Amino acid sequence: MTPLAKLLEAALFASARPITTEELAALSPHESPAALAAAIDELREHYDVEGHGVELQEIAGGWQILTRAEYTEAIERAQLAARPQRLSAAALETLAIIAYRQPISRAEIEEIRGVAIGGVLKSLHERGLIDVVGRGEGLGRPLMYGTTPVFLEHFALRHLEELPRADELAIALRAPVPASLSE
Amino acid sequence: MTPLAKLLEAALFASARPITTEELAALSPHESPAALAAAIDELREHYDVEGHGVELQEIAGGWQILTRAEYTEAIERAQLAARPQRLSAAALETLAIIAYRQPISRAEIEEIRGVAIGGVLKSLHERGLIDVVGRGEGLGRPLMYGTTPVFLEHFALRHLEELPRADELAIALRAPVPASLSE
Amino acid sequence: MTVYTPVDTATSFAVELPQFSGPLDLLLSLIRDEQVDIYDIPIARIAEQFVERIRTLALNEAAEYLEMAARLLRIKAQLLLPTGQQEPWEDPRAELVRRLLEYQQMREVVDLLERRGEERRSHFARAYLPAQPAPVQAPLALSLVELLAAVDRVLRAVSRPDMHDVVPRALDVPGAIEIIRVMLALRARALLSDMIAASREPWQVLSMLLGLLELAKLGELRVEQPRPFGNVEITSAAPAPVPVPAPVVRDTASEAA
Repeated sequence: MTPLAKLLEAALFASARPITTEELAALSPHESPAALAAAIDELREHYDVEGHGVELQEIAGGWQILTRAEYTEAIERAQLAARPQRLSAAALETLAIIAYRQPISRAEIEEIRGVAIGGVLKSLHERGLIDVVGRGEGLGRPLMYGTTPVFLEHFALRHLEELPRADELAIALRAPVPASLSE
Repeated sequence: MTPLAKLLEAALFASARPITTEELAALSPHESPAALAAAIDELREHYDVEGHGVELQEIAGGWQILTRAEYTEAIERAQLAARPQRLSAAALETLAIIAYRQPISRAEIEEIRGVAIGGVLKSLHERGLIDVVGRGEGLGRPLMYGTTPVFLEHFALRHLEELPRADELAIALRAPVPASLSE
Repeated sequence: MTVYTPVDTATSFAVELPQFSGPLDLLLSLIRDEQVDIYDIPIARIAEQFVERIRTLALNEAAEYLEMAARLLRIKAQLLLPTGQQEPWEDPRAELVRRLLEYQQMREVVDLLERRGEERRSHFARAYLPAQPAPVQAPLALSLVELLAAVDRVLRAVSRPDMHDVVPRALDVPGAIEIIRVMLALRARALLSDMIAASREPWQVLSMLLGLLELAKLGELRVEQPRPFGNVEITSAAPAPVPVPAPVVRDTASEAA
């Protein structure tokens, strides 16, 4: 491996979270962006071609080394690491709404879900998946919520735009009865 | 690399602590101790011969993959350079409330901000900007927070009274505002 | 002293059932099971089945499901009203259809997130982070102007005459009355605590109380408290069938004929 690829590997190994491209660039300020991109490619290919137990993934605007999926079961069985808990259905619904409608208030989320969301917002906030991004207009100036980089990490998304656009979903909101739906 | 070496690499990467040889054996119970020792050697040699940014070390009776010493300095330097630490909006507002209302309890801050402040107090405390200055009266005798000398130093204030009074704020804020605030 | 505790109420308040995450979910599943066109929902049939399902699933004590039942019955009633031939007529189902589609779209995103989350869960991140000897902190980028701007934000957020956020919602007494009627039609007798879920907003609780008083005044129900601090019992006062659910049955009969 080239010295730059080795440096990147050392930095990525030292972090539990993705490292952004800017942060990687700061490791060796004299290198051109092209050299950096080449070194990232080199490292990724090395892991894939040489057959390593880990792989390089592009997540949340940066890069992260993760173990390969095929070893997860054995590692968990040997109790050397545990998978994080799944999010509840209520938490996933709330996240889905926030991801597409941010910034959005609690009342608006409840309106779409059709149920009171109780402690879900608090626990999503505690897990760092959402954050208060401002206050809405209007009476009461409600807190407005949005997703965080941790949200992208949790779902291994490169960026929010990786989610399909609303009109690309199978059930795009069409207006087949335009007169009645155009309120 | 052999499948066993890859499994070892994944497990060592995923584990929060060094792993003993016995624990590694639990990963793949059918393998003989000799095969296991060979896989450990294989992984160590791979890192050394191929020239990786990390190395396999035996520490405290267990195995661990560690960043090579020659890269740690560059990584630390880059982390500082890439992340000139800024306070989040939540932290700023909490600090503002403490500055003007000290001594003040966590519950009182949360009431003013309208949201739980979670880890914000902790990070302000770690930054040395606030400290516990006593205990309040009343139920549970809550911890009371106030600003520190570091806080004053940071803003080059001689004493707290140099902060504009709340009713002078409008004037203070009319002073030319740096670009960072015009979002 | 023995304190009266309505144990049965606490346990019977089954709000969340694993297979349905809310009234919209239940409604969508009915629409799928019946294979009806979401843009042309046979409201009478679906409303009847909705009421039936929440009864069998013991969801008929959850206010959210009752609200939906009341909404469906209201739409059905509106559809039965004679409409002027010439006037532009807004389909009373339109808002419901919009909400159902919006909900369905969100469910699609949930499936996507679930897949992605599961994929990510099958990889481990680096967990061993060697303790750094006295972590060096980056210099703090923070100016006095930023601090003062934060003070200003806080002041603007709290400087309304009273420190509490004004609840921006008006009371909805007619809505509460409909829920109470549906509930009494389903159960004939109910406890106040059933009608007021713990997580309800104050305006909803108030609406419910005012609705109860209003109906008591009209003689539609009786409100009793058997012992001091005991749970308030609400019983239907009308020996005749309560008006709201009756049309469901009649209407279904005519639909089936």
